[in-house]
Amino acid sequence: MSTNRWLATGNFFTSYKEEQRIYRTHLDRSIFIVFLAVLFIWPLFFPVKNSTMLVIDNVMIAMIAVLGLNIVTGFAGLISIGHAAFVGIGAYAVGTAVTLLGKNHELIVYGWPVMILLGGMAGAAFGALVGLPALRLKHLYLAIATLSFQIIFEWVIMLMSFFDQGQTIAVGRVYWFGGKVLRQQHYTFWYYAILVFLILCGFMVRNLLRTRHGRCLIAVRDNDRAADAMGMHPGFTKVYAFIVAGLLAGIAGALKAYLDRGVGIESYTLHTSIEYLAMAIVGGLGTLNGSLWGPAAIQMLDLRVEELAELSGHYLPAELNLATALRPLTFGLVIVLFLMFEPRGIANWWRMFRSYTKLWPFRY
Amino acid sequence: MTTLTVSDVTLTFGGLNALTNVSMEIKPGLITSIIGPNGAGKTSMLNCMSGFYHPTTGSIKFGDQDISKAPPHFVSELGIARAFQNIELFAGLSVLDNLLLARHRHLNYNFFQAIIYYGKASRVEAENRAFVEDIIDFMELEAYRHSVVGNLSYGVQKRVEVARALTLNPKILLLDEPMAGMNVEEKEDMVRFTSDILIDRGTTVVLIEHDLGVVMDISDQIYVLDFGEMIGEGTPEEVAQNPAVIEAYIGEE
Amino acid sequence: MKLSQKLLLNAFLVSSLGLVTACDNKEEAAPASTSSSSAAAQVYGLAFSGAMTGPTSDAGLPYSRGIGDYCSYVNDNALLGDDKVDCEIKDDGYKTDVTKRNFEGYLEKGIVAYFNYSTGSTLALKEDFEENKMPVIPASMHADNTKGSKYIFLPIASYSEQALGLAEYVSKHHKGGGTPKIAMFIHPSAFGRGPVNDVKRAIEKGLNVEFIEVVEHGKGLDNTAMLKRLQSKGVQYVISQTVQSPVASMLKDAKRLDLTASSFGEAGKLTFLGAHYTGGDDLIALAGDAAEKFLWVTSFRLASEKSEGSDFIKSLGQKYGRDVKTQESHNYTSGVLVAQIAVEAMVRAKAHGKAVTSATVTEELNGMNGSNAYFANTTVGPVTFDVNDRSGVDTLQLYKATNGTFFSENEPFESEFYKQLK
Amino acid sequence: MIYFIQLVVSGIVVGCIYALAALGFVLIYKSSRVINFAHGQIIAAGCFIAYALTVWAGIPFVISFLASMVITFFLSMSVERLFLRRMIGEPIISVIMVTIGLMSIIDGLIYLTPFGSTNYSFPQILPEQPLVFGGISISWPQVMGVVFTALMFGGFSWFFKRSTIGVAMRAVSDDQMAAMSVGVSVPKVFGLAWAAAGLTAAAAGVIIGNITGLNFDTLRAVGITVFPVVILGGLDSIVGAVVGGILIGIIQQFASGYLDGTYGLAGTADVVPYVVLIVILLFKPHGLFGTHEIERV
Repeated sequence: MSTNRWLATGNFFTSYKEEQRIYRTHLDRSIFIVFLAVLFIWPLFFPVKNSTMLVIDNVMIAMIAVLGLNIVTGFAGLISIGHAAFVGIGAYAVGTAVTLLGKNHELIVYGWPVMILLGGMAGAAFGALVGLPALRLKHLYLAIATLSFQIIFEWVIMLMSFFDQGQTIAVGRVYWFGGKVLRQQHYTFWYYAILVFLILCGFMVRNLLRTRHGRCLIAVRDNDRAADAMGMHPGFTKVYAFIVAGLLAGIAGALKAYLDRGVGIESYTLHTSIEYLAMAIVGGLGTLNGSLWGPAAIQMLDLRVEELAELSGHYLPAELNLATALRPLTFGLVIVLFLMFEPRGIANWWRMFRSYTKLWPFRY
Repeated sequence: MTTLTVSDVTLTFGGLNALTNVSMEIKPGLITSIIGPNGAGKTSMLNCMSGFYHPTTGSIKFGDQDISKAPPHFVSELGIARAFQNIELFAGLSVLDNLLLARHRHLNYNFFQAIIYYGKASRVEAENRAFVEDIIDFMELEAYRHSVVGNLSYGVQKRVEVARALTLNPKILLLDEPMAGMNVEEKEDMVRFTSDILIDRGTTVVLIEHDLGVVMDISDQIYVLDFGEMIGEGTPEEVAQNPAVIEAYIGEE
Repeated sequence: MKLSQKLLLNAFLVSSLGLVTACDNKEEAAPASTSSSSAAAQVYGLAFSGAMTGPTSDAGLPYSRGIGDYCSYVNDNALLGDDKVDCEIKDDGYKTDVTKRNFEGYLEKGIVAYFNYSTGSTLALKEDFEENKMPVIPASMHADNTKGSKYIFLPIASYSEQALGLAEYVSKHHKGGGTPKIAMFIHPSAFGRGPVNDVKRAIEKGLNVEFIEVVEHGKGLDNTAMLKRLQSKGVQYVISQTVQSPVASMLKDAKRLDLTASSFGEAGKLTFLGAHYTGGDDLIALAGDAAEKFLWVTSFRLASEKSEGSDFIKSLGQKYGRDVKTQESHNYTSGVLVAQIAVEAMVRAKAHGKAVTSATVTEELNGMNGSNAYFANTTVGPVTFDVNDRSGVDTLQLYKATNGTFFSENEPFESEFYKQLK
Repeated sequence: MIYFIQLVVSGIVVGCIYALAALGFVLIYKSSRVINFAHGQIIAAGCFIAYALTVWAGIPFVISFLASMVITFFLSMSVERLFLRRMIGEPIISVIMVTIGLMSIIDGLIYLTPFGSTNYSFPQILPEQPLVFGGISISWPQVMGVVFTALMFGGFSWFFKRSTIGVAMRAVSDDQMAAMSVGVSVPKVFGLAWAAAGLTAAAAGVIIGNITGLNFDTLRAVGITVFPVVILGGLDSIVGAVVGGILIGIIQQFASGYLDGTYGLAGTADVVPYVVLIVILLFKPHGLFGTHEIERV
């Protein structure tokens, strides 16, 4: 068969397996592989400042967390206002290990990949707990239940001296094959670590979505009665959505604990939950690539606004609080404008871009 | 082959009886129709059979299994599938995905196999895809395979609705007014599908339908409901002769 | 595509492009400041990151203004000779993540000293401060900040020291028989809980007060239950360690329930005292009349009493266009003080003929004791640091709210038990 | 015993203020099925407007109180017109997220004013001496809270039962499509619901401002505190808001009165309502008075 595997035109499938592929053409797949390679090698060619790398690292952690949020809110349609608590559980799993074993225990500094997975497990377990009310609750009541879990989580951490009452629990510097990861390499090292986890999580979600485990989420979101008739237990599917979301959030949280080299409650508050929601929306709810666009866009906005505020501080009278007001103002406006004019988020721009280039050079 | 037995079912909503002491027997290998005027309790009966409502008193048995309190996903697993009166499709998904969703129970790979995908999950998906394609051929939906369901015409959506129920590979298929709102050609198609479902696929069919012509043509057994009570049963000929039924339909002068 | 979508897309693209160019600018800016080091006049970086929005912005905003204005003052009056300070102030909205980002950015700019804000972020970044050997003066006077750290300098006495000072004051001035019974009203976080154990330890060492209860306040609108309980347990003194708003609510409720003592230590009633962040103009602004007779301890001189320091603060505020409320806020003074301390260390480093770096600033800060103590006119006592004690002004001044203004009560004093506990 | 009674009375009184704050929330949910996250910000705004009118413009307190309610009425209405009108027919999650965005926008706007970072308190206008009955005392702002809750509760109950617009609002809450088909203007009803919510929010704001002083953080936090109240009562029930408010008020008082200081617990008043909320949701998913919808297939 002389099928063309490089362009979308003239690309025929001869088995169902072929049609199930993520990348329909060799061109798509090659572009993606090159893109991944670039992600891995660019820090070698450009001297990256720590502050820049820190921002990138945090964005990627947020991407993992938002992937989780997208599972529960985007795909399964359950509003979660407690996502930062899930991330916090992952971080505090590391915090617990540190408190029990000491911050430079072998498990922590050598076995960090294990710790990160453990963080994910802890997040998943917490997800199961939070998801339980979902067995009975419908949409908005459930949203508020997640909010309560967020508040209870914060309160418990702040109360327990085991967790140092929410103050930062320091985590030691990790070791890698090259020895101890020192300050100069810290952010770049974690860039790679987070990148690997992000890619793994991304593929995990991508694969999930083309199997029954992903489709059932969308089924429950779109029509839970019909889903019930198709043999899915809507309640358990919701709990399961929370578990997957908790898993991803837990991984993000553990990574964050290592990146920050400390676990403190202030990174996992209600405000952070709302930020995650904003990221998911700006990126595009219910899309995989939206989970990646969102955090990047919100972080970019934050940095730009900071500069703008600084600039306005130089030219405007001292008493005008414009500089301080700009950040919340723009943050809110971006959410609202996106919801009003582009509810499908940046992912939709990406989709339009893709469909434009897909059949290139033909327009249709 | 299993029989669905409804005995003495009463369904009450806040003091109002939607169904009163209704008994019926859905015999395998037949097309059984439930007819009656609007508000007679036909859909309530179907809801009880498919687990969406639970009878206040009385019992529903599938073979020896009591399903009066079973939730819908359990009933569907036993082999009773339904198509909804008001289209209840997953509007944001393609026809293919809608049908694949109905294969949920048959996709027997676990979560970890799913996230790895290559290997078992991929193989099972392909096998089930083949099954789904079969149904697509049967219901003549080839042209719409990749279309998003929400964008399709009403008649086609109805067909997808039936196809999705069929994809569950049920023993009994409950069809709730599959021909409502269709034009003559679509109706003819749907009648053909309904009899083919029984003949080609050996699936017992329970049909709710307003078009008495269709019902009389294709049914083997008919139950007539009015105000939640059973007023007649039998073959089309018997029902057509039943004075209570005639009265309910034509009304007292 | 709709027009609105097009607009959004464009706006986004422009902003993302702008980010790229802005990053470029930064890279150019960084070497520019170091290249000028070869010239005669140098620019030294100071930096602040704190909550100008979000929680506690009522304190953070005037605080940041204080730092900024004093830095401008240093440049305008050539306190460093030809050299200038470049003081960068950024809002972190009380989010540790942003603080960390800001700090990393400051490090790359090559600052010589850093001003931090909250207790949470100070503890979170402690290791970063250590590794970079960066002298840090936080707005948080949490005693644990300095634990295990060589580079965190508290501008004034720690919260523990303040709470102990208040407890000692109670023990000394308590009238009537028996041991005075105290309760602590604290913020539900390490910031509030910090001093509790120190007070308890001091009692073990012989401080003559009885510790009845720790109350961690919430966001509730009513403190009736709590106040009634304290009264029933015979508590006479309530020492607060939190922010103004909950204290104001409590004072209002106490007044309503007629539980507020009309004179110090009145039997059967409650006398309210509080540490640095519980008092000041903000408390009176919030509590109004209910704040009367509230005893507040801090190390700063207030605008309500004429002194060299308060005149200086007023003129500073006027010069840089601050409103009266800001000029009179002790948070503004507090911001000025941290800048004063850092600049003083820089001046001394220069005077000793050393290059001004974070290392020399640390060195000079550690040497600020004995005859070298720094007498900042804005505080009631000298700023003293040494290698073992990095809390600055140990002298405390008690202020009492009278007719809507805080006036000093008794002479400045120091906590005695605090030294014993060390 | 008197301790117990004082706790109950304080609980009821504070609960009434919660109820007042929750009332607006319920009004919005009842007509448009939207959970309004920006309610705390509207409460704060109402309070600040009243302060600005009283102190800066020197208008007598009573007039400026009423004026602030009127201003917030229109502000809230324009918020609906500007931001939520376009969202009619969008998925509910989008609409809720708009209110989260609004929360941030109003934050920003308030930071532009001195109120964002400065504390104020209302001048002493209400009598300073509390009301005392047999050892139990209630302050005047609290009395005001009870009176206003009673007024608003009575007013809105009457409004929904009797007036044409009220009936229209009920119709919209039952079925938007059906209401539209009989000529009810759904957007107008939504606007009105928001406006009414603004009205009650301002009342709540001024009363809370009188109790706590004008601190932006404290005031906007009320918006979150209201959640347990509305869930307990049922999201769409006006009676529920009042009962829920009072219950939560009493629960909080009992928590801080009996739980705090035992078993090493502290600050329980903040968290117990949320624990109660989750327990309630597990057993009564629609709260005490919320409507339980029968699903039709």
